[in-house]
Amino acid sequence: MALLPQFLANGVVIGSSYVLVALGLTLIFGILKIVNFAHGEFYVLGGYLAVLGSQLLGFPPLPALVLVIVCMAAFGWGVERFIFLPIGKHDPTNVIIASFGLSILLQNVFLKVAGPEPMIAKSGLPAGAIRLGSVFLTSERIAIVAAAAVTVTVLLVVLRFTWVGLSLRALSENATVARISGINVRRVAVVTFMIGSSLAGLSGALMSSVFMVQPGGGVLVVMKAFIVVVMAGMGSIEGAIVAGLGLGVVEALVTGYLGSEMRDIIGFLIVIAVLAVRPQGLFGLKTERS
Amino acid sequence: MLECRNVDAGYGKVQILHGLDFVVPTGGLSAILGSNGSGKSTAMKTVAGLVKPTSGEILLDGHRIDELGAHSMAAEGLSLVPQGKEVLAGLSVEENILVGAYHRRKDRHGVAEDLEMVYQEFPRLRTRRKAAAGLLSGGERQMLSLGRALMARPRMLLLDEPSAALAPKVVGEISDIIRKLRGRGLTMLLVEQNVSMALELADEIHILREGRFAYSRKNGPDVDIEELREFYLGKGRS
Amino acid sequence: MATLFETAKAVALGLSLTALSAPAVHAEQLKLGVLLPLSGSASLAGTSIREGIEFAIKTANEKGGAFGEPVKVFIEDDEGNPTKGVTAVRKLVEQDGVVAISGTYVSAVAAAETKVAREYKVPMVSAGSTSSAVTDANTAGDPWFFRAFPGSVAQGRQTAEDTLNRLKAKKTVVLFENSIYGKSLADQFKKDYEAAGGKILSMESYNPGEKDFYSTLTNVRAQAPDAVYIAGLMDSGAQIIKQSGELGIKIQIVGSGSMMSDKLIELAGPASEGFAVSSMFEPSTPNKHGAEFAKAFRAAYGKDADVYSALGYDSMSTLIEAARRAGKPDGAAIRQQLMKLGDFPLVQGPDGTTAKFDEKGGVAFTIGLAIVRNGKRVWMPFD
Amino acid sequence: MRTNLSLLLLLAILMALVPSVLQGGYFVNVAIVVCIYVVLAASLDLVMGWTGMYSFAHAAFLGVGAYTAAILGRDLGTSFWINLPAGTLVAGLFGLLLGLPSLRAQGHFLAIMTIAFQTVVYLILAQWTDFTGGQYGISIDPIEGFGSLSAYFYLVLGVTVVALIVIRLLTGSRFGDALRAVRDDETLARTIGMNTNAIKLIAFAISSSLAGAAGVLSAYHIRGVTPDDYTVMTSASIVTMVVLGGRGRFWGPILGAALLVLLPELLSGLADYKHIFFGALLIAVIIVAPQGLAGTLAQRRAK
Repeated sequence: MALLPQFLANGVVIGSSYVLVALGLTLIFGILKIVNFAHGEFYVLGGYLAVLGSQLLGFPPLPALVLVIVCMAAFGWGVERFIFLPIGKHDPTNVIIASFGLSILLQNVFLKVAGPEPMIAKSGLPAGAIRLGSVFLTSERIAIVAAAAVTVTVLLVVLRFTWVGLSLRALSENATVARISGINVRRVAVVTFMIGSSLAGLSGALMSSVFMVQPGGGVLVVMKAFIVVVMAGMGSIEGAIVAGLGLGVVEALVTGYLGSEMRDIIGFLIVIAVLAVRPQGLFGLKTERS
Repeated sequence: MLECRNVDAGYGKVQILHGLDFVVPTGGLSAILGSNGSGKSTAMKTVAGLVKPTSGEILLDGHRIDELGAHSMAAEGLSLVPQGKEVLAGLSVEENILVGAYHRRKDRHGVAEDLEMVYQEFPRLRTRRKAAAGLLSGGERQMLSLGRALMARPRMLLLDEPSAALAPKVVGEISDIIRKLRGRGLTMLLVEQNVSMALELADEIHILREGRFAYSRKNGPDVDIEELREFYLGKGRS
Repeated sequence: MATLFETAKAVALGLSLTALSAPAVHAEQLKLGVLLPLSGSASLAGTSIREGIEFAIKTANEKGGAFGEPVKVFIEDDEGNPTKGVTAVRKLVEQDGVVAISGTYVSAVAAAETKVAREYKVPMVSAGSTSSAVTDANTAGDPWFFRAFPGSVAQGRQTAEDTLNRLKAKKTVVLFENSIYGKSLADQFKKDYEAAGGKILSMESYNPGEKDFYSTLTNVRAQAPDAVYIAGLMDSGAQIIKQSGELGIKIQIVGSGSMMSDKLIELAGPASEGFAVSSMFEPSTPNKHGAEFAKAFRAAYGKDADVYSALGYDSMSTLIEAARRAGKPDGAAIRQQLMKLGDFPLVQGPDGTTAKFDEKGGVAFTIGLAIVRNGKRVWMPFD
Repeated sequence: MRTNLSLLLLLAILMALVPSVLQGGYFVNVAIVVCIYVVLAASLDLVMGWTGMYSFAHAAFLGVGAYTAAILGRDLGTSFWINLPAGTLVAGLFGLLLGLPSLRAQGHFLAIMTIAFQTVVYLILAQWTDFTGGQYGISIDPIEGFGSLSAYFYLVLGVTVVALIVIRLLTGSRFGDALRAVRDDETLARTIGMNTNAIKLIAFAISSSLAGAAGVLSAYHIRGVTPDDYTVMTSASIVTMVVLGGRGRFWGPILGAALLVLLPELLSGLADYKHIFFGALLIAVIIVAPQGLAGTLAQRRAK
């Protein structure tokens, strides 16, 4: 039991990273009903942009993050405009396949441009371990938890208390009602995609100083993010917090007490169990369908 | 005020409306009656901008609106009140009402005023303002849709089957509200299956059959109800 | 993005290779195949190995190629996947007409590929696959799969002895990647370490691509071992070393053969101090042939050779040498010569190491120990 | 329907000429892989195209079939002729297991559950070393009498044709109508008295048992099994084949599978850029032919 505090701390840090990655995915998923398989590559791209900003251009941390967010928003605009808009509403599987294609494309572009070796971004934060009682952490890991908390708060405030937020939520509920209420659905779709990819890039950038950036690094990340989003219920930010932190803590405890072989098996078994009991996810509203 | 000139519309290659032609004068209330599959909901969607006409023109106060798209209609003064089931189920009642004022969100003061006005008009919505709209009864949802439409400060309302799936008593309440709104000078286009409601409210009655008007006449004491029913059911001559 | 430059260089090199071999289509031209994972998760190793292989071809062609013609090489990406690998072997042999193959890196894929290659009477020389299981599958005295460096049995044994005797660690925790590579090394290490009197406190696997080891390392710290042995690839190794440092774990960390590189030191930072690897090659090797290779490689690529480029180089040069001695582009003949290559020097291993393949197709030489001291790789000589 | 089947037989006869016309094992090898993926894609289409349920777990059944054959061969020494039906059956039973959540979850939720199922199966194959051989996998001996590649190809081709005929007969029967009814409007199907749960379960079971048969074929082809052949990426590729070819059409998945197996071979001249090109092509085809190639072709013809 002496190790429990450290396991919990590990779980909260990793869980916060899951929450961060899941936010962008759940927005795009919940509002536009687009399953973006390439979200993990967006995350990796954010990491590479952070390396570019912090190492090659020598930016301080905050301007480097701004660079990541601006570039990722522009990238999201392009992807929405040239891939998802032409596909339209035909069929959700087509969207999945197209984003699968995008994922392969991006992974191999990364491999070509940046090479297969991992890279690491400079966070500018003080290095070395911080000891809190029996718990060891680093300032970079604490920054992940803080960044997740800030991002979630900002996102919730925007969604709950601003007109932009209202328009996003209206579209996620009922596109027709949103349109006749004067909401330009096209513009909202673009904005959502830009926000979603910025969030993916932001989380990739933050994580790139703790973990490393590699061309194929997005595959596992997107899997975890999907688990969180679906367990949470599509589009539910509150759900993503609970599911993300919950998954992180469960994984840390399983790794700590049962061994890491069991971790992924148990994670996925929990997903199956949750969805078997609540097919709409933990926080999904079971609304009628016409 | 609203003028449809020879409008054709449909989905993909399937044409539903054939040469729809009618006028709703300012302050007037026209009703389009039709059974299931007659094309009346397509007619409503076309006027509201949700379906683009393949030919013909739609004019509001003399200028064309058929190329604007649904999200611009609110700013033009045209508000659609969809059927009661069409609400933002996961959002609160108040958010549902507020979203109707989206195009004039910069007018903070006016929006707050109108919200108060809607609550006065529909006190039941005030008591449930924090509840999720998906939990409301059918009648309450219909009122919510009306409230949201009013938030746009429309000059004209498009009412899509306000009586659908409602108990007779509630239908009466809705009729009263429509009459009251008309009293304030709102122009209206009503699409209905409920013949008696239309007869009670409308100045002019059109019957839609297979995408064409089979009957168009001024409403009044001289309307032969039997004849009208025959047209509605598809037995009459056109 | 420094690699952009490197890629450009590699492409240029590749182009010059093609230019050299332009007067193609000659019955007596030596055509060799290369199978490597060049995309997917194993591409990190595959790309480095390819550089060594390409350098071997360049060197050989500068010295006149084989049979008076430049050696022609066909590279196929097997993506680290057995199904793709099996198809690729057939393509190399039938479409491209290769008579011998250097490949591949992932042991499970190498095992599948060599079954097919053998049917064509095409010998294969491992380009990095370490698991001894692949050479053990050879019939004794009749090998078709060769490995010009010690397999997982010898590597695991050497690491176990070094950890116990040279690094003086009596209690060790083993972390291994859940792949044939990681598992075969970990199993062998455990066996020999315990046989030599050491104590294994626990064995724990992790999945390839795993990034967070905090919980695992928290347990490691609680067990208070003298050392941690990591059997896996460089990227996970760097994470484990870095995170051990963050958790304040100050114990000896020992890695598997392919981990030692400047990149690892860069990624893991100060925590890599003291990190040790049983290594078959370092640029500062006492092996004279190896030192020459290291110098020439540096001149050509502008960076130090590593274990991967060295074993890629050895794999391809042994094949070309065997073909030269065979005197004709014929798989069976090349294999005969491979089995008699005992005087051909390798760049890996101690000075005087040669490609003396045993009856199972393996090569035995003493594996050295490389340690990080003051942020630099230091070579503890072979003993 | 009759034209479809006769066209299929014609195609099979043409395929049978591959070893003699295109001399060499490489083409035969590619033809074998095409056949295996044709069975996979066509069987997945029973669930995806005909019944309208997403599944990203098809490679799990491929793996279950392959491992059943390998484990039976290792422990009981059974031959291919026992292992093929056994692999088919065991995969079918696993399919029933995955079918259960499909009774409740739909759409994206079902997709995630199937991904979870797929991953759990993969992890068990990779980590239960005593039973599955773990990362080392299990080696398989060639089938007696089918040692040569072209002989084995004829065997694979035979199984493929039988599987396709089964699928064609099923979808053309009243059972096919039932599948479509579930896809188009499940509530309606239930109201008119269909046991939609049973229909979905049977669809899953048949689809996965055919995938299991493909697994046995692929295991004997590679002469062994290792877990990395049965990942979610393989599943995603099979889904891609179905969508690209055209869902709910007999020729759709066949076309998709053939194309996606052949394309990387044709693209290998592009070397390092082949995956980038492949990804871009996938996006382009989805934009240009959203109903899949077979769907778009059929539409062109209808015009």
